[in-house]
Amino acid sequence: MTGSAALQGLYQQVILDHAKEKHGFGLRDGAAASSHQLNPTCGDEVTLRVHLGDADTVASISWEGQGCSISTASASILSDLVDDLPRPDVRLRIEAFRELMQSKGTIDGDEELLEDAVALSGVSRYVTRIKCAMLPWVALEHALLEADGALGAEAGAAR
Amino acid sequence: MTGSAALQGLYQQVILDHAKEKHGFGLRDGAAASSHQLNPTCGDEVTLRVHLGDADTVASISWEGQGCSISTASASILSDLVDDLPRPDVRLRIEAFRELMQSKGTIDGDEELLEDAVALSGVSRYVTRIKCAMLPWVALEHALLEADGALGAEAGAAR
Amino acid sequence: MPTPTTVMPPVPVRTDATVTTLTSADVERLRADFPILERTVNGSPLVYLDSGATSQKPLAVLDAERAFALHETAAVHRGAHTMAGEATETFEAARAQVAGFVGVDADELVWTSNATEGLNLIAYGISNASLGRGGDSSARFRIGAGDEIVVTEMEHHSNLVPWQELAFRTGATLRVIGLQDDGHLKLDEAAEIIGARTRLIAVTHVSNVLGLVNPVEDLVAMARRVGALVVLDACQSAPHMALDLRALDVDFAVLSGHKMLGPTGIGALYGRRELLDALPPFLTGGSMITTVQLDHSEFLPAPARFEAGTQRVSQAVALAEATRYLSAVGMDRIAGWEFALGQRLLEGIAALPGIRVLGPGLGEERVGLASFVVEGVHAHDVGQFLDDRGIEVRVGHHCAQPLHRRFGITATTRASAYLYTTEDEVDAAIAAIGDVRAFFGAV
Amino acid sequence: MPTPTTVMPPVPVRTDATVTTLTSADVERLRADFPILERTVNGSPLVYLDSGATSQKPLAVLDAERAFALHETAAVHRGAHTMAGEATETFEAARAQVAGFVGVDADELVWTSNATEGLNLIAYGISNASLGRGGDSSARFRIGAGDEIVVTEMEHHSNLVPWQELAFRTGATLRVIGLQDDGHLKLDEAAEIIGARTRLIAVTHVSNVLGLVNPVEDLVAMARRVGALVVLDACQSAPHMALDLRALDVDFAVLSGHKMLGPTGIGALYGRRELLDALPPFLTGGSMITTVQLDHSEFLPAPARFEAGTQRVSQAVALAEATRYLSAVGMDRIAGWEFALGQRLLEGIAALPGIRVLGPGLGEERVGLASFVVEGVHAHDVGQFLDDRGIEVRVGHHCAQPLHRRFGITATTRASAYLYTTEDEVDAAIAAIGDVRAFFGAV
Ligand SMILES: Cc1ncc(COP(=O)(O)O)c(C=O)c1O
Ligand SMILES: Cc1ncc(COP(=O)(O)O)c(C=O)c1O
Ligand code: FES
Ligand code: FES
Repeated sequence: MTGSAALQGLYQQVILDHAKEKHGFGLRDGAAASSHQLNPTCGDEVTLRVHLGDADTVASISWEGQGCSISTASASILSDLVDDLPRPDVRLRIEAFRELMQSKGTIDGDEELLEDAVALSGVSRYVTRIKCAMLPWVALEHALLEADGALGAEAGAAR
Repeated sequence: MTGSAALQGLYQQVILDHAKEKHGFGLRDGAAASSHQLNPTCGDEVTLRVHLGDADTVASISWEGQGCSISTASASILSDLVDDLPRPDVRLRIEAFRELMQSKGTIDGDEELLEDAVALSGVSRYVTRIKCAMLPWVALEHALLEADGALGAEAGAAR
Repeated sequence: MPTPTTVMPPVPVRTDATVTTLTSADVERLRADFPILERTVNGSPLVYLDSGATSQKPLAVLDAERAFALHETAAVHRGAHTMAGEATETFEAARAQVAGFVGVDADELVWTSNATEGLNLIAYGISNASLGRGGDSSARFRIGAGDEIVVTEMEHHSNLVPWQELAFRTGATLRVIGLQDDGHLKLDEAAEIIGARTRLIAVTHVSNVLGLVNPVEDLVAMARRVGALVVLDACQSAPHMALDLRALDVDFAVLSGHKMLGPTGIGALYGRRELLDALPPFLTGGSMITTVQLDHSEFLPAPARFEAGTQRVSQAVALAEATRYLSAVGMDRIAGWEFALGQRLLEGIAALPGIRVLGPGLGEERVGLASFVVEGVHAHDVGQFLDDRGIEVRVGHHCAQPLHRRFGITATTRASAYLYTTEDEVDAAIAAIGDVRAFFGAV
Repeated sequence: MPTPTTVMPPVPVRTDATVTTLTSADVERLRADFPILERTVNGSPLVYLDSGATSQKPLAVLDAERAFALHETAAVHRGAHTMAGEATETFEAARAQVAGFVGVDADELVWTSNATEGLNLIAYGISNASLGRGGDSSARFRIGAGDEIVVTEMEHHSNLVPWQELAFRTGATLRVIGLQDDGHLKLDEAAEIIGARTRLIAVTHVSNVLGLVNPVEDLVAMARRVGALVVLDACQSAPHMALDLRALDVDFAVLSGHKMLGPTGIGALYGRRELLDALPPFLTGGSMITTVQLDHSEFLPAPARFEAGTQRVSQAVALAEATRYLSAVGMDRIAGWEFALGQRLLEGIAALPGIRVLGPGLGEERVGLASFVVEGVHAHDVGQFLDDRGIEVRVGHHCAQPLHRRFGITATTRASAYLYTTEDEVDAAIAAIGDVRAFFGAV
């Protein structure tokens, strides 16, 4: 054993696996909106596209970027999570995840809601890594806002 | 008695008298050169003119300015001292006075050479006041240099 | 308004919080936190009456600074390791504390070296905007020929020269609001000067020479009417009274740590959030960028955008502790005590023959300082005489030459008090000042 | 060359001065001066390998700073009373000490907040000269379209972004000297770039990522041929080797106190006397003026001209003590020790599979640091893994994004040593780095 229990808690196997498998990796065409986010602490970036089913459902996300295993795993996990999910549910999950990250290890996360993302709960004890885990989630949040803006503008134009 | 022995040593009666009497005060015409010096610590200034007998003798100085009792007395004392003095002797006295001021109270000053100016020896213990005492002497030094420059330039023009 | 009764250690003052002034007993107790006050000067017990220049520092502040250095030294905002994370948290908590102390949010507070640097930051930010830096979002700061910057005749050089230089750099014009004989701003003149051309008004909250408090609300109202920015020099108010910059509604404000129980080497700039975010960078380099290409760079949002290079971390921690100390004692009670001391000083000195005190008279709003002229005796000689008795006062122009010129003088003697100043000290100063003219034969 | 044997208290190292390196025993002894080294991180003893970011501070430095605050706090260069005089003398003695430490005169040394501010001071001084400030005597600094500023691809952002901004403000062009694969400057490219249009060359003495020492003499020679100024970033050399700026013959140089056992909040700028005297002011305000009129001001000569507002006095005193400590230990012996540590680190890491170290190889001139890439593992994950064992290293771009881009990467892990670093610590780091890839399943 080469890492402490705390370190194993941070880098759970499911995280290391997601960091390798990178679900959703590779930008795909036909996105409703996209967002590019940068982590100023490290200079890492993620570009995330949101693909809508109808206006009220996220069909999927596609993403690219370079980052640490935490941010990569987080993007991969997010990709699994928002597969064909009504947008209010997406928003709920983003909020729940943010709360988990800010909890400083005081909560475990709702596995029903967050699925594999609860494996990232250990990150909340590492103040310098929270931004890593949040990066793709913030990107999704922004992309959704942009999608709303675009829809709003279209709607306006159609009127 | 309202001041300590040290204070009385700084403000000897002869200094307080000179500060009132201000020998040489009032700028006179016909000067060979003049210098304006500012004490940046307090903003006080002195303008000093040097009147030459022949090229090798300082006939007198005249000065104006506002400053503390130390700088005022110092100018007044200097005025008495350089009355009709050969320039090398003036230079000697400036040097001797500078040495006295930088002595931190370790020397008393040569009364033969510096006359009333030895009364300023107490100033050398007060690092913040040395500039006060030096101000007119530095002005005289500069005025003499300027006089040389002017003479040099004239001499050059005459050649 | 009394401050809350929650008093944090190691502050020793725990008297009735409904009293809006410290008592002599309070002051005696808190003096124990300032061991330097026990020293002697020229054989006499120190009477430190130069807090307007720089304040003494309580042990709690020195301890906080040392503890940080001893246990937490690490690079902030640059490292990912545990110690860097801890140091960063401590540093940002310090920002939140100091911001809260002056009534603003943490992300509106930029660390500087001192108030002077804060004022230069604004002035250079405006120059840079005027050169087109910051693009459209900084356009609101652009100034040039025809625009006017307004200051007052009582400003400290640090709130005057940077604006002169900004005027030189941009072609804008500097306008100056004059003073009444009692030192107050000529508000009618202000109303004339502040007009459509005015882009910025820079004014001190409390004069470091006159001790008076400027009518910030009036000036802000005039500025708002014409869409000008207001920069407040809070150097002499932040240490001495409860300050709510948001309530004052100014756009920018600066303060210096060393005048408010903190260490040297640290100050702060407050900027209204949307302004700070729009101002182009001033100092550039590490830690204020997002992306650096060889030919150009992108910058972080405020406050990081204005904090280039390694920051004054242990000083920020110490300043935060200083504000905690001040709050625990209670800013209103400090202000009350200092007002009383100021009045006592004013009354005592004014009663002496041949002494002229600058600024408003007895009973008017003043902080605990008095600047005065002794007829027939130069200020430096006055200071020397007092120093001989261990009484440390400031002499000279106090970095306010135009103010002195306005009153036809080049120098004054200034006695300035703080929370640790006693009535006995003020009385000792008055007595000594009373002896000055006789010593110098000026009577 | 061995350093003098005069060792001042409280420095504990008194070994044979003819040996140009510290010994393990010396280092063990001097570690007692750094109590923080006894702390634990995540349950393991601290292994501090981030001195390149900021150094730890010995007790002597903390004591000097505290002693000044406790006994001598007073305004410097502004007061005439005894305490002000004492504080001013102490402050100026600190300047002379630090100036002497880098081989220059006291009046050529300006205090700054950090190295970054020093570089900005030069850049803004040049902008101001280019706008006509400083008149004829500053004309030599004027630059504009057609003029070129030269930097290198390895510069810290603090020695790059200020020059980018200067170029934007003045219309001058920024040129960049590229790097060889081993990290060294392409000197042939330098010779091509540095030409008649070159006005200024800004280069780091030691790279904070590559650990190499740049050939300052060659660059100075090229600069002299075309009449360009040389600005040296001595941030990473001043702490680690004997430095004689006069002998190096550069025009300006900057350093940061916090990297050389001093506190945060202080740095220094050296400027060749005639240049410093000719450069127009940067920050303006109190204490840097002679006369202030309402419409314009006159300025003091250097260094005071560049020190606006209340200075970082206690920090200067502490930095002076830090340089005294370093001199007493002996800069050559420190350099010798760190070279050996650097080689040990390099050798150990390079022997591990899947690790690439940036910069020159074994046996070449290097300081005691190594930046490396672990194949298949992101630098932040490497850092996290080491941190778990109490090993504090820096991860990321180290404020040198262009350098990282040059080598096709975005981040490295950097271990950097100082005089208090032991061989055991280096070995612990090497062992831990050896375990990284297995933990992350990258083998
Ligand atoms: C080479 C180099 N230059 C400049 C700097 C900037 O120093 P500071 O952040 O103290 O201003 C650093 C350190 O961060 C450095 O390593
Ligand atoms: C009113 C006022 N403004 C500005 C300053 C400048 O402060 P600092 O020297 O700390 O930058 C001072 C103090 O000297 C002051 O009293
Ligand atoms: S370290 Fe860059 S995203 Fe985690
Ligand atoms: S105080 Fe100004 S010259 Fe003495």
